[in-house]
Amino acid sequence: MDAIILQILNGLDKGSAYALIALGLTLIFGTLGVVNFAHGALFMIGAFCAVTLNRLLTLSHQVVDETRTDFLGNPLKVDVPYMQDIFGEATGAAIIDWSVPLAILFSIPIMIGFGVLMERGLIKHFYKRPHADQILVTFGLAIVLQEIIKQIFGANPIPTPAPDAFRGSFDFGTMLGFDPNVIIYPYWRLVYFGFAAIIIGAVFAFLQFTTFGMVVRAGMADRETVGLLGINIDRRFTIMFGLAAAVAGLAGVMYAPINSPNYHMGMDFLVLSFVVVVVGGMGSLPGAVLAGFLLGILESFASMNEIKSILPGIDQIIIYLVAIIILLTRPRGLMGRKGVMED
Amino acid sequence: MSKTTLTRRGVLRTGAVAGAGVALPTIFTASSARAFTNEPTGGSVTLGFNVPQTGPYADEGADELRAYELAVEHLNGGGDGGMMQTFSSKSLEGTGILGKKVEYVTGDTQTKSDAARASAKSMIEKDGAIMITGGSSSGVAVAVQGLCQEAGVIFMAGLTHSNDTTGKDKKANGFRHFFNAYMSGAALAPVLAKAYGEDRKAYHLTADYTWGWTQEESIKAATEALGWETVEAVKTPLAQTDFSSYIAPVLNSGADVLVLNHYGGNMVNSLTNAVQFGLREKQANGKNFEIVVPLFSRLMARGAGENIKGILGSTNWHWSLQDEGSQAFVKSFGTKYGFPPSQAAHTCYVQTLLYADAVQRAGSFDPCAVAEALEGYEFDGLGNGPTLYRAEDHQCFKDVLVVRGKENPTSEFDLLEVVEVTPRGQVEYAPDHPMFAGGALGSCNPGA
Amino acid sequence: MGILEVKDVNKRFGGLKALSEVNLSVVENTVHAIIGPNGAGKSTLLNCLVGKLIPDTGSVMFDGQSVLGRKPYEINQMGISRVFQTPEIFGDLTVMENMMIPLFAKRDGVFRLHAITSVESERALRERAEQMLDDVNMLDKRHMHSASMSRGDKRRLEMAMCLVQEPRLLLLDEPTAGMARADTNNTIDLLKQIKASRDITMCIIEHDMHVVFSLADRITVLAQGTPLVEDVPERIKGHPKVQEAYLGEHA
Amino acid sequence: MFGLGKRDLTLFFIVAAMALFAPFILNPFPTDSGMAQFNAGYPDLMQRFVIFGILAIGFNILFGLTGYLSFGHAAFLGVGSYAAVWMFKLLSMNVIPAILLSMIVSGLFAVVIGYVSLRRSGIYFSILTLAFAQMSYNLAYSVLTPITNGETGLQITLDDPRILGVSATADGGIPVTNLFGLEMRAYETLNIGPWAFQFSVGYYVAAVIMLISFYVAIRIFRSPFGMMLRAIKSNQNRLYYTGLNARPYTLAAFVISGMYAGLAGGLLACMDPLAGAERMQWTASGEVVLMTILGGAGTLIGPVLGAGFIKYFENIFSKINDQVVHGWVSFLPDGLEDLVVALIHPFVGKGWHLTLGLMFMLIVIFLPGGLVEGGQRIARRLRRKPSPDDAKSASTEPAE
Repeated sequence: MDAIILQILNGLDKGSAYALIALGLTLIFGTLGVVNFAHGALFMIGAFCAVTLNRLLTLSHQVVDETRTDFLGNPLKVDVPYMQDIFGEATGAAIIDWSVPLAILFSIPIMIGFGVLMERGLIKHFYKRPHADQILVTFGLAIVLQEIIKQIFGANPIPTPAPDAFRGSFDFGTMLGFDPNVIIYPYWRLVYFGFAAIIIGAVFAFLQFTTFGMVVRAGMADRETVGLLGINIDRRFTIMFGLAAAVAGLAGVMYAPINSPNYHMGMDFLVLSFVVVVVGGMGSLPGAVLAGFLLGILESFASMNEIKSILPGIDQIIIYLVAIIILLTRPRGLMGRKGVMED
Repeated sequence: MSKTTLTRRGVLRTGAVAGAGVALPTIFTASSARAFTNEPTGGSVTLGFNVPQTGPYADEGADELRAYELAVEHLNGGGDGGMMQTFSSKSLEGTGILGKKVEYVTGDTQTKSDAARASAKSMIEKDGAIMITGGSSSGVAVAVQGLCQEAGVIFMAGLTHSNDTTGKDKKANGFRHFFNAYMSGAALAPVLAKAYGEDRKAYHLTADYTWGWTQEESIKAATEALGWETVEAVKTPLAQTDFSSYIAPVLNSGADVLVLNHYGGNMVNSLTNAVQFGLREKQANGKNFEIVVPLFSRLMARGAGENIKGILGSTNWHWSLQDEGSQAFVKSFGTKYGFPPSQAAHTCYVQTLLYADAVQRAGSFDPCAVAEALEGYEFDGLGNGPTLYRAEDHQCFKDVLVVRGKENPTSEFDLLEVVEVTPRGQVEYAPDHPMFAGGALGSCNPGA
Repeated sequence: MGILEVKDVNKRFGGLKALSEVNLSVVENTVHAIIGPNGAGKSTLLNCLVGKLIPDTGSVMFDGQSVLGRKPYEINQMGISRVFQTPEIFGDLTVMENMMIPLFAKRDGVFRLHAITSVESERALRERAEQMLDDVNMLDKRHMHSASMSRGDKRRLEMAMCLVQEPRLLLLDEPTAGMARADTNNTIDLLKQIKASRDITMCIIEHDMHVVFSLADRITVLAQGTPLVEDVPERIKGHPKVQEAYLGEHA
Repeated sequence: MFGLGKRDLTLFFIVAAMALFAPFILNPFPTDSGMAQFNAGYPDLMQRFVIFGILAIGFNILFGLTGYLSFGHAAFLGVGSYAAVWMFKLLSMNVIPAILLSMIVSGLFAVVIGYVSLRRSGIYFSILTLAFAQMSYNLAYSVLTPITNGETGLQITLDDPRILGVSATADGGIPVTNLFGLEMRAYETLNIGPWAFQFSVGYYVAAVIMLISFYVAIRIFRSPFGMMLRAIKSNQNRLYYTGLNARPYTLAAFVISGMYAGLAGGLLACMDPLAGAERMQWTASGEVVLMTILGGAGTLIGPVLGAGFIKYFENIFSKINDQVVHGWVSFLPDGLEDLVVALIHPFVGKGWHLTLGLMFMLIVIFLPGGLVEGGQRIARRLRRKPSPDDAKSASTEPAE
């Protein structure tokens, strides 16, 4: 029982990450009809926004410490961040400690700007081109982006810790009457889950309750008609692209403490996020969220020893197996519309 | 560079030529007196450095490449000579190898056995490389070793830790300086028993591929011999990035030690996740819960940041070693590049010197002569103390380092501290040890 | 006994009764038109004939065999061809290739792995295709990329593709929908010419009375999923029920 | 001749001549010159050109004709390789049974995957094929290690049975893949002045098989079957109402395409008897897609060009290091030399991915029809009659 509760918890947490990435992807597909293979790269750039802010905050000058030596036997140069000079040692350290949450603010304008730039500079020329061309050009862009990041930050993962306040884990078990340490879950992952829920809710609210959102939804359903009504749907779609980029970026920022960002983390998530979107149904926002949670939970269950001992290697293939079963029983995914991406 | 290569087994027969439908011009070179693959004829000799330049191990590959460039510089008489000063063999004079200037070509393994073999083949076929070296994973090492055996060139393995490289997949043309999973277990187990007690229950998370399995097997055997109990050993997919679902059940399993048989990105993520779950602050079975990472790489450990503090593991070499050879290497590497070398860089540098020295001593580039010179060779002064290249399996036997993540690092490179230098005698094993059984060196292949 | 016999066909979509107790008999070698106001169930009925929809109850017999439960391609192989409301052609192919495909279908059945011979080498079929194109005055366009043609030409190509299979029954779904008057007249002439030149049964669903009365031998009027009346054109014109249900709203 | 039209025959002879003289064409630079780095005429890479050419030709039969975008084609490549290596391990080192088995096994694999995946179309089909391929890859890397030898890849060893051959050669080595005694790895070098040209048995065997595959592909393109496949891409609805069932046609195309991939995989194993699991990874499947689109999907020669383009980058650009670049620009003054090297540095060696990514983008943006369109544009410019007529005929000719 405890193991099942634990894996459900874990699945929800994983699922929230999947849902968040897939949400942006399906938003772009639904509004613009573009298959964006660079979406994983946007997620990766978001994570590197957190890394960059951390680097900026820890910009340092060096002070020579004569009492210690470096690896060549020379006097050791100790880095002292400017933040500590400006705000004093304690406050400076605290600001650096909170660099990931601060990066949320830092990344939003960057990601929106990047998304708008990408849409205006590249994507808009591909609306009328076949999906295969869109895949190729965005895949090329994804490679270019990740190689640029690699040239700047190297290939190794870069630790980007969460604030100290979120270290350790919360003991759910004691709340539910289990022994201590039976059901524990890290604070930061709980924060991530909450954050994802807020973002997903905000996107839905935005589309549901604002005029802008209504126009966009109408445009998703029938672009031409909305265009005929004299509404400049293109500009709204550009903004939507920026928003989708921001959603992907925020997912990346908050993910940075969970797994240290590296330049290929976007590619690692790319296939998975496409599977999530397709299982949910291309262009369906609730579908993407539902599929994200579903796959997250199933993946967590598949990694349980009890299940692996019956079906060895099931955790290696569960995502794909579920995708196949769902697509065979529900031709357009969980909540897909007819006629989307079938030709 | 003009060359006439004709493999002995591969002489084109006239009938075959007609069969292939190729009209060959008459100026065709006749079977020449080439004794072995890519025999250097001019004033230079070409070595092939085959390292991961793209993919997750690209930084490790870059460090290996730096070490190779340094080695070539030293062999050609440049720089301060590095470990050539401290090497017990004095046959290298800084005039290249056998008087021929050392040149090199580089390639990208992409950490895929396929791509690595393609890259190695191009070095052999196109660039005339006489020796291939490098790599940052065991799959690649075994695959390229097999290729070099078939092509008739020497392979000096880079970073490869699986028992199989000099176990069931050993080859007569392949040599490994790096230590292996068995040695990690043998060196680490006593230190673990001393630090954490002999009554421990271990939970293994193991990367689900050959290297992970051999490491799990080795560590299990070594720790169980000292009284530990293995509660569970769980395989994790290689492509896994988030290990939370594997780590979540650990604390409730009755285990009080978590062993992470992961390397590279897997290790960084699983360790980060384990620390996130607060495992290290917990108590289990009335003891402090501990995490062990049997194979540490300082370069990759940086990605785990603070999380490695206090965690025990083993490593082939570390720049803080105080012996003469290590000091000399760190000095010349650090002076040239501004930071200390990694264990991957060390093993690659040493392998290059060892190859050059063997050629020099053998007086020939013939792979069989070189292999003979390396087999059973005892040397010192290249870090790790007195070392033996065992003839039976082409594995180096030397001291192994047990290290711990440093609590107060002075710089981004100063992440590990050496806890113990396990003497060579303690990590030795018989060539027919069951963990290494099943393969055969075969006979040396000079190609031609 | 007609070549096509529809008996007691019912079809519901959820709560909506699209067809109820439809009976229809199409006599061989006649042109039978089905008319009715929007939502009368004309298209639903047509889709039941070609296998796209399966009626809830009732039977559809073609030449003594039931078509129910058969796939569209099987029904085509029985001898029923269909012209769509908007021309459905192979836009990426040339006109000639568009013509060859129905010929292969007629000769080789639903599937044949014909990967060794070339299309060029099929002399006999090519001649038939060219003959047919000549019949519809499109021979000069045979090398054209079919997507780049006018809508009228596409319609004619589609009809040629259907006719070249020599179907026993040709179903036409509003063949003049959206056409200008001149094009409509051309289409009427073409259909008249087809009817005159061969033995063929046609079943036309049409909105345009001009077309219906120019071509049809018999007319069925459908309203709210039920046939109101079936008769020859002359009598349909003055029929009070029809006036009320259909012509009334147009007049 | 050969049942081909005049234009197809010309194209076939051009390809045949290029394949025959590839050792010369691909080695334009003297071996001792700085540009020798760009020579691609060594056996391994030439073999890869033609083998991946076969793979792309086969992929194009499915994608170029029917429009079904398979994102799991690498699975067939991998399965073909495993089948071939097992043949070497169990039967003999002759390549013929290995190639035959690799085609049969991958064909059967394609029947199963195709039967299931073709129940859906569009991106749903792509994801189904992707899912099957990823499952194959993940399992081959882990649970199926007894069959696939996992991480390392399946290799031949000294203790394989090889019932029709020998386990080990007289001098204790592993026997070599051969065609009735003609060893795949044998090659001859021809020295003409400063040039060196290598003629490899393996390459010519692969090239002959590639030409046969290419010929069969042309025949398929021009056959009624090929026309049906294009009709499926164009309008499936019309096809159904014309009395044709699209499913067996697409399945046949899928299986043929899978067998081409299996053939390519088997040949890879013949040239170098190792089958690595990463051959089945999604990136490998993506690579085939890129080759085909880059070269020009739906054209006959495009996929082969695309395959050559990508393999050239992978094998040549990745080997250019700073030392080589310094060699090229050593004539410049020191400061300028360092600057130029610094400018080139991000794009070569470990930066070859960056160059490849940029090339993808440039080609897709400016040449929507791929390299073939680029070639057509150049040809048109050379003919100096850029009339609108011309542009139209180029776009209506589906296959060049």
